[in-house]
Amino acid sequence: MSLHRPKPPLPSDDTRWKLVNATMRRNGYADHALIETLHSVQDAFGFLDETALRFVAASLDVPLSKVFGVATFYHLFRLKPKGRHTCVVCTGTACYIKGAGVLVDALRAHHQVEPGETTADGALSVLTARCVGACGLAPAAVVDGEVVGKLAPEALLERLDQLEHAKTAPAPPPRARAPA
Amino acid sequence: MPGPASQPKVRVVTFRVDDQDLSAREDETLIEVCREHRIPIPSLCYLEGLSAWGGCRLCMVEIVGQPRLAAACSTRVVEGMEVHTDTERLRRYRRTLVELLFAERAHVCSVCVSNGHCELQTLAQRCGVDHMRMPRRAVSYPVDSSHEMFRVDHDRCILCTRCVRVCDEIEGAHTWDVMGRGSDCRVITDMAQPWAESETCTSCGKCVQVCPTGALVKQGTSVGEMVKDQHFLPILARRRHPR
Amino acid sequence: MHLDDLAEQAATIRARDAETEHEIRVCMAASCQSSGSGQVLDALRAGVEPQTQSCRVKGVGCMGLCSAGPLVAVAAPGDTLNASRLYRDVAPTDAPAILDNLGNPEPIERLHCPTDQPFFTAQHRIVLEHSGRIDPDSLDDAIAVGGYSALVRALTELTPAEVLREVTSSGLRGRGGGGYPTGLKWSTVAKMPGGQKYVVCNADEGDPGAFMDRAVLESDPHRVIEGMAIAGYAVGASKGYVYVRAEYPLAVERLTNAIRKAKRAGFLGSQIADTQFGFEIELRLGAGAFVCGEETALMASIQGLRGQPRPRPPYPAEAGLWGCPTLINNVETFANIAPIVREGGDWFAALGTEGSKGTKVFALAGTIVNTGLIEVPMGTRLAHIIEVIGGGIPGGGRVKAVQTGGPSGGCIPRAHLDTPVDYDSLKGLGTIMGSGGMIVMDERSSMVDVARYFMEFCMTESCGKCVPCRTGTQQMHALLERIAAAEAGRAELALLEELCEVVQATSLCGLGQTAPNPVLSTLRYFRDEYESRLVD
Amino acid sequence: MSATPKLKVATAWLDGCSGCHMSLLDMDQRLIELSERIDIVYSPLVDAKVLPERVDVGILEGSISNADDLALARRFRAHCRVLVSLGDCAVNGNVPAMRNHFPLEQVLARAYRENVTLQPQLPERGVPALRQRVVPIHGEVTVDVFVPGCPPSAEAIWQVLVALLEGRDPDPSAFTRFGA
Repeated sequence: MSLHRPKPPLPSDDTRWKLVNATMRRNGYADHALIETLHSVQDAFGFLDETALRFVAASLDVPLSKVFGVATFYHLFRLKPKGRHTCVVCTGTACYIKGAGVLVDALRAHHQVEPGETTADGALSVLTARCVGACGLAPAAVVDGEVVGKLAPEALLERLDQLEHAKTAPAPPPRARAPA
Repeated sequence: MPGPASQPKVRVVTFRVDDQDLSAREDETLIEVCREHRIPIPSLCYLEGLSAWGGCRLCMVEIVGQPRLAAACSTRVVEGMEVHTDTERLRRYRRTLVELLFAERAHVCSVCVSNGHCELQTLAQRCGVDHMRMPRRAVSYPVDSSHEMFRVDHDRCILCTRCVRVCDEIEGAHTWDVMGRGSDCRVITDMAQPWAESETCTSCGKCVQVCPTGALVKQGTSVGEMVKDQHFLPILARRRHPR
Repeated sequence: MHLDDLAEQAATIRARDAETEHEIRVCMAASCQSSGSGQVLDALRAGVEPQTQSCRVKGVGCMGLCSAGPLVAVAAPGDTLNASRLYRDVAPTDAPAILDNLGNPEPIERLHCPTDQPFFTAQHRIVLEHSGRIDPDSLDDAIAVGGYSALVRALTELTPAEVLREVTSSGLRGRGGGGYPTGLKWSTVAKMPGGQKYVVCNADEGDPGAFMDRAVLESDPHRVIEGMAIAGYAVGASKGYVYVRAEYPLAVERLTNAIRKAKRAGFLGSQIADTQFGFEIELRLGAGAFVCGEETALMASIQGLRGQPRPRPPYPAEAGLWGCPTLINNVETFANIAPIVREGGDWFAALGTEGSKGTKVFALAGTIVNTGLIEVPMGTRLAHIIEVIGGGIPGGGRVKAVQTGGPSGGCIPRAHLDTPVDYDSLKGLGTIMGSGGMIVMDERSSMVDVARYFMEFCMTESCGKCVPCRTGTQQMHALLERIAAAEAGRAELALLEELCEVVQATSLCGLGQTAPNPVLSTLRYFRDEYESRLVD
Repeated sequence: MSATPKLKVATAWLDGCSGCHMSLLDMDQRLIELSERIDIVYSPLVDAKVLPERVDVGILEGSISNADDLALARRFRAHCRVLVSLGDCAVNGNVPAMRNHFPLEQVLARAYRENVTLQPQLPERGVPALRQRVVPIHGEVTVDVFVPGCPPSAEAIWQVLVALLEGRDPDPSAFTRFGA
């Protein structure tokens, strides 16, 4: 028995949806491409919102609850937008032994932000990671994609302050809205 | 006028469970055989008619010659195997597992609509759990009473996923799934929205009937009034998936 | 393609390379890149432009001594790492000096990092034999050092059964942690009836403090591809997946690149080396879940599901991906295959100890002078690794314990540092080989705190499927917090031990079954640290 | 019978509804039999106001929710050879512990301000201070026998007392359970 399965229309004319669609097409719209597709949504939009999850679910013919279950199982997937800058503190064993906890405490005290959260002004997202593989540089953090190692808390805070003052990093593009 | 079905060759094996000689088809699991012979093996996630999940670990048994314990729900019988289902060690482990479950969420039996008809509560008594040695985890979840017929109380959920499996395997709706990870897992309908807003739920109520605790219940029931009826399950399972 | 053609191609490349007098190799693996090796490479390239023929600057993979990065090696083409002149902590501004000094018999003193020190000479490199020598993005470089010759030899000169025999006789055991005999695993998959089979490379290196697989993928990706293709030939699989952590973008990039190039050159695809054997490799990215290193969870993740383990049996070898027979090995295991086929199983079996053959790559980290990646024969004494190769504790302090096996392992106290490192000796000490993370701790480290750290890890990484792991790790963590804060009494320590036993015995998968190990091992050797904090 | 000295029993209710004590009284004529074998030396049910130095069996109903509860539980532990947690509140916190889902300030505000129309105010004098979290008895002091139930039946209490009188380990699970 094969029932007709219509492909849903793209949520909007934002060209980034085409990237998402391309990933699904490359995988023959198979249900096992779900994680790949969510990666591609996150690469394109920065996070996974309800519109995107529903679009992916419909395109791959995967139940909504399953898509949501997968999206929330993996720690790398974000359901909320990121801040303008991100700081990922490595909490792997080597970094832990060499004081990753102090870095997290410093961020908490100075920026009033818990790991996994974004500051109220949307400037900074603080995350922790289980080993970024830079154990030789412990304690390390990844600031806007760049690994900085052998960090004292003051050095990390200073580096983050520079980011915000320089305003060089482009803000992530605004999230595309579906046409009303 | 069906002809003789071409049965795949399935051997019958003999083995021993708690000093009782038994025989069964080699594609049967230990728990199936034990239930058939009324050898009590506790379980909260296993339910005849649903796929095995292997999550509650209460059905662990000892198999002579094997260093590790085996979950009876996911272990097939083997010729000559010798199984112990009720040793002092197993009883101790089961007590601890039940304690851990009680301590994980706010299972307050005295004010539960399933009081007196709850598998977790019954099991605690059977295992001799009269208190929890560990403190209760300090979390609470909202109750979703949005559905006009049913209610979900996550504080009473033990994450056995019977609801997820019955919805997927028997009803075919796959409204339920599990979100999150670890102790933060939660059963969800569709995109974790209120149950009433689910686009896929057929309101069939199977999830409520298979739920072992007071997590999924009918609206309008008071303390102790929620009695579950699961007789439909093996019947539907046979109709849906003929062997 | 014949083996001769490939050898000829390799010779041609080597001859072309040999026209260059000096080869300047800049480490472009993740750790050195983090220290700015990219800018060093640019500066050297910019400086070398006018000289063309006499000098070639190339980015290479990991040279091992990560704590001294960025590392730059000056060598003659084809030289090994140890034969090269190595510079440490190189800054872009050092480029002119390095280039000016090329012809000088004496190295630049202030940058020099002698390669005759034990860190380099005491190693035995098989998996890492080409790491730090070749450009991981260059197929030519790989071919020049013999890349894909083992694959072509296997396809054209050996039957699958003969390949199996070599792998079995090598005594190679899985390098992912469990130490299951690789030959046995392969034979099981090979014996399954024909039809679709899969080969999966587990590159979900999740142990905090372990970066061996990452270094191999970043330094010599073709070697892993070659190992997988040989495995596919031996077991009768035509499709492979590499499941790699998304946290390793550089490894993903280089692997993607390598797969594309291998395919274009005919080492992947259909009719490889003009035989009937075809093999495709697809990359699948993880998304941040430690439990996906467990093989059944990994397969669930490849299939687009929540990474939750399922009961075994059936084992993946019988029913794995989409119910088909599936061979799962880790990166380092596959990286050992080409040399085994090349040199023979007996050659490999001559290395190491009775029960543990070959070499093992370790990631040395923690409180130690030489942080980085090393490869030593199985059976090397721990003390030798830490004191001689690792250079001991900075400032001459005393080692208190060495943690191996990550969250599934345990701490080895100073008194046992004389133990040879092999699967069985480590098991006897209450820890495991694991994937090769080795964290050194000095007297300042609190063992209760180490146990608490790993328990927190297991708690947040528990998938939530089975009760003992989901709730047990959470309760054990709470107890460890109370003990660490000197709030717990004797009864709570007893409860902790009871929970360790229950979680170990009843958990569904390896993550849960081994989660109590860090507690049990620190209790075994450092019980006084727990007891001194009890209140009653 | 009278040759053996009577068992000295003390009881108290902490944060509970006194239902467990009512269940104790539900023993009907067995109370007479009991009175020949035990002496209630301290209890809300009798006049004695001083906890004797040496008590054989202490029975506590209710959970530990305020400073007075804790003090009394500690006194019972110090004076009683065998300490019995009677009923679900004592054994696992039961209904009183449901307030643990909320911060204490919210609980007080709800009870004494939001739901009060006439002169809403927090009581400060003459009442013991509430503790941040409600815990079962064994959350603070060591307990020897646990009798779950809400309330445990008179039969269950009888069986436990008889076992203690006869010097046996009671097996409450044979007669009662959580929520019974």
